[in-house]
Amino acid sequence: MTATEALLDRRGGLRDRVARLERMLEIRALEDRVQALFSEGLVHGTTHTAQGQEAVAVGVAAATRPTDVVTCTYRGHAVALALGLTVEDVLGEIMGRTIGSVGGVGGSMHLCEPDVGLLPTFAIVGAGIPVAVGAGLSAQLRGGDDIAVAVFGDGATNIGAFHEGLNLAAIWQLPVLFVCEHNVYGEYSRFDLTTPVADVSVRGASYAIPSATVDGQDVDVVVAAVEEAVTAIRAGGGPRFLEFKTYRYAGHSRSDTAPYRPEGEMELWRERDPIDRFTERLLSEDALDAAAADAMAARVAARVDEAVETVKASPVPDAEAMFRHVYAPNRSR
Amino acid sequence: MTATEALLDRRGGLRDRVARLERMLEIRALEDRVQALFSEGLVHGTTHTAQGQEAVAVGVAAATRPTDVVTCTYRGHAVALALGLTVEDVLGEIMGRTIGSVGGVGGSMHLCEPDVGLLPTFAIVGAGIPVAVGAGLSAQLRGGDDIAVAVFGDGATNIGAFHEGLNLAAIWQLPVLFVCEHNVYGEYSRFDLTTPVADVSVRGASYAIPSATVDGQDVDVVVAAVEEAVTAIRAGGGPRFLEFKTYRYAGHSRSDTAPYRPEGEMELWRERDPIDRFTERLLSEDALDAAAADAMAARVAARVDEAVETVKASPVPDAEAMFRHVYAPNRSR
Amino acid sequence: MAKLRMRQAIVAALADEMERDGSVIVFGEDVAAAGGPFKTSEGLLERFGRARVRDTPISETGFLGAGLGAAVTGLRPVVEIMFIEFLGVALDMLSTEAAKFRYLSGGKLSVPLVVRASAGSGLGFGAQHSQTLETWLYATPGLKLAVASGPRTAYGLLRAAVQDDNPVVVLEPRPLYGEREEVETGDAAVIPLGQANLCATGDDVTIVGLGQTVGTALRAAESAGWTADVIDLQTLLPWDRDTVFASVARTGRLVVVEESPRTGGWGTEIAAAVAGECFGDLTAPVTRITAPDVPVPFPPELEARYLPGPDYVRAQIDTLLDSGRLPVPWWETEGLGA
Amino acid sequence: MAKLRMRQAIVAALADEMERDGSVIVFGEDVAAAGGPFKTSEGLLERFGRARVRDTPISETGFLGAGLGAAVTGLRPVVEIMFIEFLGVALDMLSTEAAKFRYLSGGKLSVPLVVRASAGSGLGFGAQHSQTLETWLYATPGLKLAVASGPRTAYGLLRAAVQDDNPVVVLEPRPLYGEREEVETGDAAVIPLGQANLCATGDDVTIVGLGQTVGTALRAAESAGWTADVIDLQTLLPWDRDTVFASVARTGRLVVVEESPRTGGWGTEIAAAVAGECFGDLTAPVTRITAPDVPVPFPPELEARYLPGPDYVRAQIDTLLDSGRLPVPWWETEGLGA
Ligand SMILES: Cc1ncc(C[n+]2csc(CCOP(=O)(O)OP(=O)(O)O)c2C)c(N)n1
Ligand SMILES: Cc1ncc(C[n+]2csc(CCOP(=O)(O)OP(=O)(O)O)c2C)c(N)n1
Ligand SMILES: [Mg+2]
Ligand SMILES: [Mg+2]
Repeated sequence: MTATEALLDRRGGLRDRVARLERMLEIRALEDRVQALFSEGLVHGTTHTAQGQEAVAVGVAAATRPTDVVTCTYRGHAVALALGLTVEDVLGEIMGRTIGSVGGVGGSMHLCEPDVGLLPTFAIVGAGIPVAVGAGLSAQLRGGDDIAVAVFGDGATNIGAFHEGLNLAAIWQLPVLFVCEHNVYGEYSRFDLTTPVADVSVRGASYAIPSATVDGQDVDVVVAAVEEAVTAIRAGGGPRFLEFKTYRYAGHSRSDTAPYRPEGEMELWRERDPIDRFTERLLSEDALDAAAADAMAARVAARVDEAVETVKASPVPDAEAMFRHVYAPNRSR
Repeated sequence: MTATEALLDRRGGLRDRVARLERMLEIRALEDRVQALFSEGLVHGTTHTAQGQEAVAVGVAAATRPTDVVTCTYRGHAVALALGLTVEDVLGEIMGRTIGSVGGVGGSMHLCEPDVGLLPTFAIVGAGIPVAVGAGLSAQLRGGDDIAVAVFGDGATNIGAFHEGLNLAAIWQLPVLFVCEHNVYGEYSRFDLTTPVADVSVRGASYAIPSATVDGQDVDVVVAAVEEAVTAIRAGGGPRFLEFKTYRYAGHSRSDTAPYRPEGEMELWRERDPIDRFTERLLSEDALDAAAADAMAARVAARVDEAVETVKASPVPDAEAMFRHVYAPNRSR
Repeated sequence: MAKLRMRQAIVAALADEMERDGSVIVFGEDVAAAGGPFKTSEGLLERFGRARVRDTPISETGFLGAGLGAAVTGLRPVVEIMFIEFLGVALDMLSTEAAKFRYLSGGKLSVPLVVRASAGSGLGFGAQHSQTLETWLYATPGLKLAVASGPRTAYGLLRAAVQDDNPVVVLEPRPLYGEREEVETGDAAVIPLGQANLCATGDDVTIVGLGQTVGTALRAAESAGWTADVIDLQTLLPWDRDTVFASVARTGRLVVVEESPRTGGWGTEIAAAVAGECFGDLTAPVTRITAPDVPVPFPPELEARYLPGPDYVRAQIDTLLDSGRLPVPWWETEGLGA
Repeated sequence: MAKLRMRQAIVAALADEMERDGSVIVFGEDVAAAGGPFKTSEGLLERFGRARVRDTPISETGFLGAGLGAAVTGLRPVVEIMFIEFLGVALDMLSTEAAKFRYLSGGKLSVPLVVRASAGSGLGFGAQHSQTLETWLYATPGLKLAVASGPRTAYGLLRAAVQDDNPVVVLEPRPLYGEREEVETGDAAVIPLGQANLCATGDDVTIVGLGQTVGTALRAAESAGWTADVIDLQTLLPWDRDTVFASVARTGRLVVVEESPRTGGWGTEIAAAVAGECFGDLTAPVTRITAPDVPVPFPPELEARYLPGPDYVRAQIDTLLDSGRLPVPWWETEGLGA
């Protein structure tokens, strides 16, 4: 299997609901490990993890295909893994090693894998939104029924790029799905301190874009909502906007201990943990038994352990790496 | 009377409905004259006139006061005259003479008169919107019940600054009135080619800002709508958004002959001409008689003629003028 | 060969590239139905259709971002920013995203995005619509920047830009849109990015111009008591160090003629590099002839003084050559400015 | 005098100005309740209240524009742009509006607006959060630009900026927020804008630094076989030509140490001006020691090479003084780069 085939295989595997659970576990395990590696001084710089948001990432990936193009933010590890990137691709980048998805020069905020549709992730809030619109334009002109997906946070709905991107997609009736991961906070600010509406999906009306607010902690619900929207988009119905209510368990970034959370809020969300809920459902449906669940957990833990070792053994890029890929060589036409 | 007193007097005069008509006539006469002066080669550069939009400008000015701060666009002659600037202030700037409101260095797109609340007009679409929000912040911190007013076009509602400005005003509950002059076109594009909603006032819901769409061709209606909104704002009710449906008779700018207008559209709007309608109403109410109306028209024509001569006689700024006011001298505190 | 106005040369370049490559698309404010605010896309909608020639809302971040997204997914967009100042609401998409996207994709993506923008003073557009602003784009590894100096270079540089697999900004000096010149079209007329053009040769001084100032420099040299190498830089990022250095090695003197303000204008890069690399060759101080450090004034009389004209350039170079000393700009002579 | 970290010095400057003038207000993303992403406004909310210390939505155009609107209507806002790159979505408000507003009001308004932004590499923030970007702000008549080099200058420059009636950008090198130094506070510690600081004196060379590179230059000079005037420029717009020229007149050699990329970095202005104005004094080529023309790489090992360090600066100056020739940057020596 080539590297590309392996990625596509990981992506395609998400057709299976049990595999979705495993991917969610993998995301959780990697994110936890990233935080631990930070404490050990093995990870440098900053990082933004997405524990708690796994259902949105996996649901979006499961309901789209690798020829759909995705833009995503600096909080991108979960989406990247869901789309098919391997733990090594992601952790390699976080640790700045050549094995990372862009060869280690990007870092935690900059993942990319066009083979499964992931454009370079954006460290500038909102910037990925118009870029997805452009990918939707390509899809429209190419014909076929590929789409583009923009994944962004609740805080991003207050920046101009959101407004301009949605408007443009609506005017050109482009095949774009806008996905807001409404995780309650933009950095250290609760969304209601910066956003005067409770559901940002109401903003779709400004562009006549059909929009909905959806539970982001239930992967089945996420998949269903995305499938419905994507079907409409692929049929030429123009853009859609889905807001998923979710929650991040970790602080905004490495250094944030999240003292701003109201008491009890975390506990409420933990009760709706997307992994716990989905595990229970699969168990109750007999789609999974306890032994398989244990085996899955062990498999994921082993995979992450192994990836950590592989990445540690991967070289730091040499100085030449920083001069590579600044410019594309001129093509000969 | 000092120059400032004269300006305030012109502004205050708008309490009288007949004076509103005269101001509308003055605007129309000046704008027509500006276009003629262009053809004669006496005006340089570009200019954006507002024939047809007089009721919005005069209505907004009549229902606010000189301590309210106003931001406005490059299509600013009408608003400036309505707020109290003299024909010489405006034409002087358009012709680049020292008598102009900023000494001639600005040109048609850059008028300013803080004495009646007008900040430098903006040649960048949308830029005045957040700036008005900041003026609203000053008003809020100062106490009292002054407000800020942002005047912008329909096309400006597609730029990020619109979105960010309205959101910020809503979050901080600032005393700001957003006024959209919906004149059907943004440059050469009919609004429906760039804007997927018929009434941009629906966009207020994205920020929980009370909003309305209002007939902009009836100055009484404009005054009533602005008065209602302003009263609510002064009472601490936070921002409001009013969209006035209006029309520009001239092209976008000097060189535009507006070939893009659908047939018959201009005629429909001409039937609803704000000056004709208001003149008829005042006549039918006996607030004005035919002789007074004629005298008014003659007075306005004479005033504009005289202003043209005065401005022509005003010197071109010397080279030193371009070095003045680049930086403020440091204050001593 | 045909005599074309610069705006027509731009149309021709766009049409030739659109003809040659179906992935080239054009969008911006009023570029389609109206043929462009400066008529630089006239006829393209009729010829290439609504899918490939598009009007946009007033949303520079939105449509420049869309250009980037389209560029990395198979299209070759040419995006028009009507006045270079409007990049002020969208610079992020160019500098922070497009210019770094190939790097941040580990070389997996390339970004064949062209941004055309009109620039410069001389038409009475006032302080917010008359700048050149090259320095907003400087110090941006990953980006290329070319500036047209007339119909011929507008054609050749734009075609090269469209063919390039990197983000390229092409600035078009607004007062030159109506200028006419014999323009060869076709593949042979493509001007490779990164090459300067030696427009005139001489012995006493090397004059480097860009955009509008190339014509100024040529006119200044025409009736001067000295002879000059006049170099049209054509591309500012990357600029042609070899051509400039070789000329200075011969003449011993560098004069950069800029439309930008004195402080921090684009010529500082050229002057600094020459001062460093050609130190041994220099027989006179490197000289920048620039606009003053003021916003562009509106009145035609002042705007004409703002932009260095041929007579002023000639006189400044006279002073440099006669005295061997740095000429003093006119506003200092007149006791104006800070 | 007290030992303060740079972030504490910034808090102190803001607090002192807010105390002294009730019209000074502070806003930006997470500057109020959280005390600032870099803790540069810690305690201000508690001390000055919610009216004067405000958190904003993620809307740089919106709140920078609001800063301008507030500045021309009686307040003295200090606006935080968390990372200088975020100006890419809001540059219009600073360059095209704020910097020209006094001019376009015919002198009727002044714009006492301060924009603080963190800048620079060294902390592993990657290509979109590690630049200095001074050149976005260059060539902008009407604007002032200062750069802190440590706690003392952060305090003194920020206070001067708040007192200034013009729009002033103050850049704060992010890696220095934790640095400690004895800092005098109070009115006497205000550092006038436009004045450089001669931090060390010597005979062989004039080294000009800014922000992070001031410390680099001082460390380079410490154990060198030559002595140097080390100048902290402190303000880049307008920069202190007198101090630099006087030093070069004495030493005959200029070296500018920059964090910016080689092409078009801020040092081009200094190098070009010195090359022009001090031509007769120069005994060696003006030299810029810069980062390479690449996006800032993430891995600590590469980022450390990206930024010129003291040993490299010392070695480059050794070469300059020994050979009298322009030193070749490390990446050329190693055959890297274009
Ligand atoms: C234009 C811009 N402004 C500010 C920031 C700093 N910043 C990074 S993440 C963030 C919060 C974003 O919140 P949200 O969109 O809700 O996404 P989340 O982090 O919650 O996933 C901010 C303010 C930025 N990266 N870009
Ligand atoms: C950011 C920006 N983009 C584009 C322009 C060019 N432009 C000037 S006016 C205009 C149309 C604006 O339309 P609208 O907001 O409806 O105002 P109107 O001219 O109709 O009064 C455009 C596109 C500009 N000045 N600023
Ligand atoms: Mg969030
Ligand atoms: Mg309009």
